[in-house]
Amino acid sequence: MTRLVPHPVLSASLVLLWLMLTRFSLGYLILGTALSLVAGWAYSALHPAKPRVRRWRVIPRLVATLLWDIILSNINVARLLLTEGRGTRRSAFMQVPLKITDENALAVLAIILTATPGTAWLEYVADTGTLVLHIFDATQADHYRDVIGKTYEPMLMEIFE
Amino acid sequence: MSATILTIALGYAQVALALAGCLAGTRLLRGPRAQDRVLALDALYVSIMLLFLVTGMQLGTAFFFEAATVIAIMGFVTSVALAKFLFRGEVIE
Amino acid sequence: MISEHMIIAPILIPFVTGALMLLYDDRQQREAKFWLSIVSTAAQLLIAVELVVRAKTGGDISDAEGISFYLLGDWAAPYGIVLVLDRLAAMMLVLTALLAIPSLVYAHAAWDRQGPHYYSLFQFLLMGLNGAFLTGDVFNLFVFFEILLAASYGLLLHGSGQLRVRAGMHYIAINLAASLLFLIGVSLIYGVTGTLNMAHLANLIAQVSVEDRPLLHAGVAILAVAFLVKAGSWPLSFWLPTAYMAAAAPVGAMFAIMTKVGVYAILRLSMLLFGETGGASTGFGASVLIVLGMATVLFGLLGVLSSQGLGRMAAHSVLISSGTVLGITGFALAGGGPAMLSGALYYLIGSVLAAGALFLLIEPMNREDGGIAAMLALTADAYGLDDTDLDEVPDAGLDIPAMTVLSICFALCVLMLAGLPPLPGFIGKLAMVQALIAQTALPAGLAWAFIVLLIVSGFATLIGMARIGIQTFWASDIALPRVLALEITPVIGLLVILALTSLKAEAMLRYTTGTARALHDTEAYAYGVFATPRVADRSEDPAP
Amino acid sequence: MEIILSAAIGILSASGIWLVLRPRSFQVVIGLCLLSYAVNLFIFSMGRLTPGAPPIMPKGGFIDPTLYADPLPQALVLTAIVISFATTALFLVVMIVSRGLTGTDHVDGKERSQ
Amino acid sequence: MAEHNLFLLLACLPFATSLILLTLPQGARGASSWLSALSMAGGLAVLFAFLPEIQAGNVLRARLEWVPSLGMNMALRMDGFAWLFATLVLSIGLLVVIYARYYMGRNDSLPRFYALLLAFTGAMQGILISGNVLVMVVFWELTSFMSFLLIGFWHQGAAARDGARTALIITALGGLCLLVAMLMLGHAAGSYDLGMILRAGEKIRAHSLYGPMLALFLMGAFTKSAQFPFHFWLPGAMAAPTPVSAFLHSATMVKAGVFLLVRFAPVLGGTEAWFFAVTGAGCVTLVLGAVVALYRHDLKGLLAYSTISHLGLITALAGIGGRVALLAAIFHICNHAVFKASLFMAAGIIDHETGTRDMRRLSGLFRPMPYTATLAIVAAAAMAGVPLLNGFLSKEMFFAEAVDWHNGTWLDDALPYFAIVGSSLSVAYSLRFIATVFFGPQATDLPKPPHEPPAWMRRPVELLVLICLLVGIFPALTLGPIINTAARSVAGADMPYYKIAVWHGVNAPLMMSLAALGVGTLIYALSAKSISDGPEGPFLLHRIRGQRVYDWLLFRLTWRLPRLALRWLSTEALQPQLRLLVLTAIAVACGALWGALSFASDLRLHAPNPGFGLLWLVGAACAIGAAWQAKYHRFAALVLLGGAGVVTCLTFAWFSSPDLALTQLLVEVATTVLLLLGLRWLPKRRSEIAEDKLLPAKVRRARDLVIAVIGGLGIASIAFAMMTRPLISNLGDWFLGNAYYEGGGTNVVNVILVDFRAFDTFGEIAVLAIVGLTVYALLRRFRPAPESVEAPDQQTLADSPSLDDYLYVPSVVMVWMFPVLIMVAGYFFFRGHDLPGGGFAAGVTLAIAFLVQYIGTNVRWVESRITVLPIRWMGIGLLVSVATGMGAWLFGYPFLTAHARYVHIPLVGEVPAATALLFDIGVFATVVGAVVLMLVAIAHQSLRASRRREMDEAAAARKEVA
Amino acid sequence: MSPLQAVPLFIAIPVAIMVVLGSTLTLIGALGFARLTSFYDRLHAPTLATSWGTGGIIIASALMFSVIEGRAVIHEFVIGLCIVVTTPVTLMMLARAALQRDRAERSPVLPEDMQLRPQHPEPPAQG
Repeated sequence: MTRLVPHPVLSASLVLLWLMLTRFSLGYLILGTALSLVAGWAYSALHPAKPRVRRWRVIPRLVATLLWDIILSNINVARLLLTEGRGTRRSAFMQVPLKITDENALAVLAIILTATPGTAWLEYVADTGTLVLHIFDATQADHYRDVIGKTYEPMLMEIFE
Repeated sequence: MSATILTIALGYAQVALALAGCLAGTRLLRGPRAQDRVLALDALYVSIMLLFLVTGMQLGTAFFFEAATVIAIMGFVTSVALAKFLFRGEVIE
Repeated sequence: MISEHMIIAPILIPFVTGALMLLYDDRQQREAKFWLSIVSTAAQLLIAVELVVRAKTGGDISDAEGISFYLLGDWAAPYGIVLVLDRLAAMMLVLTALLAIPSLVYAHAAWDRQGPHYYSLFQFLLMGLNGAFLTGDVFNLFVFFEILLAASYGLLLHGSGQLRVRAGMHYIAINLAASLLFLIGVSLIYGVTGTLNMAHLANLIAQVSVEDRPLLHAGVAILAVAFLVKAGSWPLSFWLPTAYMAAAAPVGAMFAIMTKVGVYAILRLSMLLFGETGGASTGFGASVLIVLGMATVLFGLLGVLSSQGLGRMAAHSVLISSGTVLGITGFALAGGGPAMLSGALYYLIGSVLAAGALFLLIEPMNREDGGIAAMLALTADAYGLDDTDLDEVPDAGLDIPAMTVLSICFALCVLMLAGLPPLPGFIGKLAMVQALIAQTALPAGLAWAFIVLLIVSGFATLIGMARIGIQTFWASDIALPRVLALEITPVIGLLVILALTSLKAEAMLRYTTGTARALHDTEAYAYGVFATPRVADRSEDPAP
Repeated sequence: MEIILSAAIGILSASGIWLVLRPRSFQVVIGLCLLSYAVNLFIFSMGRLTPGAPPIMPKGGFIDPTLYADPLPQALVLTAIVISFATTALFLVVMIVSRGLTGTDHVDGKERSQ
Repeated sequence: MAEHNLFLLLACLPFATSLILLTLPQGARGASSWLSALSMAGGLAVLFAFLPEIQAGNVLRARLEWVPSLGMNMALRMDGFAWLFATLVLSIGLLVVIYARYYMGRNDSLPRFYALLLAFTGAMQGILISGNVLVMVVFWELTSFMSFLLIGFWHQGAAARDGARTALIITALGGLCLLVAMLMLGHAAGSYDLGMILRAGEKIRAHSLYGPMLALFLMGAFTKSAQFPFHFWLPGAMAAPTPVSAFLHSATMVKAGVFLLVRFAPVLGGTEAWFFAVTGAGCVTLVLGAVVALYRHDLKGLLAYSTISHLGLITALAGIGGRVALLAAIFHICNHAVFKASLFMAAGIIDHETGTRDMRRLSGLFRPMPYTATLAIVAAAAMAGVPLLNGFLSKEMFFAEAVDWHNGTWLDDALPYFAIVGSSLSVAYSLRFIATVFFGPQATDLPKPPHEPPAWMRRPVELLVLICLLVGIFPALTLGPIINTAARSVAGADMPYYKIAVWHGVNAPLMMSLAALGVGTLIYALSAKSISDGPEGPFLLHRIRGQRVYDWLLFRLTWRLPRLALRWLSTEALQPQLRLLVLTAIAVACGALWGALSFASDLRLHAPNPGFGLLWLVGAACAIGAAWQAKYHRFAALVLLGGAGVVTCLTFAWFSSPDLALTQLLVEVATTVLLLLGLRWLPKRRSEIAEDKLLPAKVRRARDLVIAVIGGLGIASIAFAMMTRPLISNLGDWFLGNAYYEGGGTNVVNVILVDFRAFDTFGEIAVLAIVGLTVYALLRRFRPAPESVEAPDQQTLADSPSLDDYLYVPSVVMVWMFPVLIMVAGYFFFRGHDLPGGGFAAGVTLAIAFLVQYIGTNVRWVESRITVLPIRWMGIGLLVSVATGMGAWLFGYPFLTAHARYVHIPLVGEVPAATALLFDIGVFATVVGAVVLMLVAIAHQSLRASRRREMDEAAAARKEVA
Repeated sequence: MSPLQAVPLFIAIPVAIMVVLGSTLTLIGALGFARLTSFYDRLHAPTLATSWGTGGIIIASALMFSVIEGRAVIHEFVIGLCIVVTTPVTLMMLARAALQRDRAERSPVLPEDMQLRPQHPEPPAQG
């Protein structure tokens, strides 16, 4: 089974992706399954670090938090952009030490941070586990540090490690 | 009624997105640094992708979807390659 | 059933061979690849000969006076792509195959080791050439042009090296630009007439409206520029001598026919579109073609005179021959009648073969120090960490007096290209001049100027070649090293063919006269293609 | 729309032509790319412009061809795109190889001598 | 019939022998000479078999068809004139063969020599007996070519090479002129048959092209027979071995010219133009040749110029053209051949035995070689025109013609004087030859001690001298009848018999002969001393030598001028060529459209859309920006190009072409990456090039800008004109109407690509594969420029982070994208036939999927995990597509006929199954292979460069240790 | 315009709102992108477009086509997914490249503690 479907989760989501792209019908399901198997083999050929998802339950919570955050920061940034003329806004660099080291978790964190307007991932130094961010609004530095350190990081650690 | 609303909304969206593309275009031309241009190209890609979607809605066809998908999936390849070139001086090593 | 599909065989055979050889290991199975290529090319030759016979006697599926059509994908013309086999196409196919076999054999002496996938590229080149000769669709012509150009890029660059790459860059840049013009031309034609099929075009052209006609003319003119680049017409041919000279010898030999593809396209399209059935467009561009042809001959003549090396000279002589045919095309378009076209076609055969032989001679003649290995070491840029590609060179030298054989071969080439008797160059020129003298419909001044140019160009070739020949064979006291049998046999083979061409001149001229007549008679072509039934309509059961 | 498109074709080709006439091989590559855009658009425009009616048929049913965009130029452009991609790649490689062999990126393989 | 075959045998014999000789080994001296002699003798035998027929005044004919449609047949025709001439050629040829056997040295390859000689003989004979003027030209050119090889036989010496080349060029030029002349003649006469032409004199002389015809004809004849001003090749040809000279300059080569003149005198002659041109040239040559001959120190040089002079005499006679004149010409042709051949052979003997030909060194040879000397003296006397020798007779006939014949022109009046001057000089140089070489004190400083030659080397000379005497004494008994036959065959059968006699009584010609003898002796006596001390040529004249003029002209015309012209007319640089290409395209388009381009009366316009317009503002700006930046900011230009590309792609989508938009985007991505990959190997250009600021550069740019703007305007207006035209019915309509029913797909574009016009796609994938192979092959031998071998600056900075660090997070996502992209590729693939997508789009997508992996990590990482064999992919792809196409054959359909049908699968339902899908698989595989091959081949260069760096460093380290 | 007429009003209104929202956000982002002065600031602007800008339009499109075609059309979400996953890669790499270039030039844009890599040990020797 593991030889045939090396990444069941991945393959399943690929089938889902396929069905989203096409249509829900038996024919497409078969075709999609076949393709996803091929894709799964190809993926496993690359020997990626295999993510081990421990707690599925946390994922919906993460998504919800994220969506909410995105909306908030969208409004925030849009407001800042439109009112920039007043010139009070300052941006800043900030460094955040990270505890998570799992590649996949880091990637998800990167996605989260980028998807949230206002924060930009600059660099992550693997030796020290430090993340360098650029934030649009310097006044929110503490907020972001909180959000990363107290919300997302624990959730990700819960999921992946 | 719904047609009117949608026509107006979509027409507006079209112009807004084109304008957004235009603004990205100015950045693309002005630079000043290479990274600005790459970022601008990325932004232009996104605007045009959204424009595809909106146009598709306007015409009621789903035929633009593929092009939009390609931008969504592949657009990043260009930008990534450009960025890597900036960073390393070569794309593949 | 097999004979039905034989028309497409000249395209498919090299394609399959080329593709098949991609699956072979390049180094270990070179011998196998060589034999495969030879078999493939020989098959092409056989089929081409068979097709000539068919074109002469009329096909068995659908013959409009010897013209056979092949509906690709079983789509009726003008919707699908049509292959058209007429006398001209069949003749060019034979010529291609005749040139290809010696070139292949020659390449096996050393050149095929100079880079990977030589044989595949070679087969693809043949595919492009054959396709360009066979197709009856303007855009498909573009595709085949691209195939043969792409393959020629590859072959030209085969072996790499500074000279070759530099020449290749010019060659590619100019041909890319020309391809773009090709596209513009084709699309304009489509825009005006709504068709891409040559026969359909020929039918439609008389009915094009007055406002649309200039646009159509512009399209065709732009298209013609693209062809002229390939045909090496002045002033679009300055890249050509360098490129041809830089190419490896067997490739140079194949290049001898590359210019003729451009000439062929011009001939075919101009006769079809602007021949007698062209309505208000009849004779369009004739004077331009004449003038350009003359300018090309003049340019080639000057080049032949001022060349120091044999390679450059051979390239310029190629220009002369293509200029000659171009000019005659112009005359034929202007109402010169089939006789001169017949001579020009005959001349074309001879000059292509002779130029091919000359290109093959260049290397053995110039190989002053050391054998093939030394030469290869010079040309190959033996850089690279994994390139230990130069395996041992066969040393099966020939103990015949290399000098004598080489000089006789060279002399025959010179006779041919200079248009001296008794080789086909003479007969071809004779036929053209006779027809030009006899022709009264043409402006006398132009015709005489052309005759003078023909004679003078032959004379200039003689002077230039004699100079080179004397330098090589008489003035240098360095004993030429041994010549490989693989190198000299192809040359001799080509010369034998030339001699046969001369001996059988009457039969060949009869063929070319028929060809020229068919070219003038556009109706058979233009309407024949529509009369060709689809298989689906012929058989009882409907198309699935 | 026609004016915009023809102006676009004109500008693309003018830039392309200008670049193609430049001495540096990279300029020529970019020029050829721009020219091929222009030519693709040109071919495309030969089918006349038809906004909003892709040549994709409903299954079955008779259709009126004049309502749809002309598919043939599109097919031609597709072929042209592929071929020009291939040839651009080739030219690019020749360019870098030439640069490696001659040491210059001038199209003639040597700097213009004054 | 037997005669017919004999005739053919005669024509072929020399060539056949020549071929046999070529195969003989180098050392076969005896065999080769026997063979050659037999061949010549055989020819003679055949000729003698014909004698009765000829004597009867019949014309022999034989005919082989060669190219009848051009009027060119191997027609052979022999009348008295030809017979006489052919006999002359073969007999002298036979003697030359014998002579050469002893003359040629040990190192010379006799078989080769004889082969050339026989081939030449055959060609010469061909001229004489061909019954078709075109075939005559064929042989004419052949003699030029063979003589070239003969003259250059000793090609080790520069003189021989130059002489041979000059001879070839001059005579071949003449031959080409002659060809045109013959073509005109044939055109005027309505046939190329010699007999027909000879009968059509009236028609030809009245033809409008008579002038050019005559000029070209004479060009041919004069060059061959070395008439002024084309005489100079002949002395140069003296570098040939003496047997060759003896043959070429007595009986053959040069005589071909006069043969032609005599032959065609009745056709073309009789007009004033003919007379002036031919006799004029003959007279000038006669005198000039004689004058120069007198001053030559080289024995063969003297003979060469004397030949020129005598040819002038014959030419002058031909110019007169009367019956007697022609007879005299024919007679002199024979006589000259006999004595000149013997003289050349004698000169050869002298050269052979003494080692020199310089008359200033030769002296008193009578004593060591009395026999040879006697022979030479007799022959020289014949040349001088001493009575009782053959030369005297024909010369006297010339005098008689000069005096008797009149047409009232000044040249006619001057003719006797020319004759006397020429003869006197001929006496003088003959005398000089005899006196200096054989008499006087015996020379002591000769390279070899002189003695008599081997007997068989002398035999030919003896025979010839004997003939001189016999003909001189008994003309009527020996040559008389046959000369008359020959003359009759030329001038007409009604010509009365002309009796050649030694004694005509004391008349003007005799007086002239005597005067010439006297004056000649006097001239020699007076100038003997000054000549031998002086330069090689008469006063002042030696400075203007034809050869030098020729050399100068040749050099200018065939080397300097063309080179100069080419430098002006052509260019090696790319830019001007591209400029020309663009300009030509603009020019032809303008030529076709000028004043005729009209826009449709009711423009078919769509309302402009602001969004579209706005985006094209960006697109246009990007294009211009790319053009602007491409030199110094390549990266920026590349990004801007991307901008222009994406707007182009939008345009496709906007105007209902989703497929195009899709493909354009995919290709765009691949192109950008390719260009980026290439960018790494280009030189850095940070500072501006100073030159670019100078005026010439600015002018260049301005000019190109103008061209670009014109080009852009042109194409824009054409596009506008086309777009606004009313719709026409075109192929597209049919495709739209039939794609579904006939092609089985709803996406018409895709149906066109894989079905209606699948053949285009078939070709297109071939292009891709070819380019992939080329790229791969080229990069196998890639050598980066020295400064590019180094890692880019970004990687060598002091604190530059490592790649792994940089890509730590991104690479994770990029690896995730791999399966996603594979799915997307599959998606595009399966949608193709009905909706936008298709094999190509899928292929590029998959290739990009691989590419992303390469970018996201590095080459080694990827390649240690997945092995893509792109060439394999391509090969299989191509084969799949072609196999699909050929599959149709099995059902009796043409190549690439698609079969589409719906297959019912339980539970799933109707599933479309089209062969087009299979074809698309081929496309897909090829595209994947080609694109991956290209990208990876370029990408590998970095790897190679870095590996090379490592190796260098390792080597350096090792060196340090050592 | 027939496809648009087929959309019932209660769908049309949310669709319109979403479209307007998405495009407006995109426009604002672009506006900021054009106006902001520093590269790092500009880095934030396009995220508006890639988050809710895209989101809004995708939702609208999915909604509309689902109604028109009478089935759940959700392939638009693939686009959203892709955008969400791929944008970070671009931005990260670009930002990192910019950072490096600025460092190499000792650009004043960067604060002092950013000039060198934080707590960087000895730079690993480059090959």
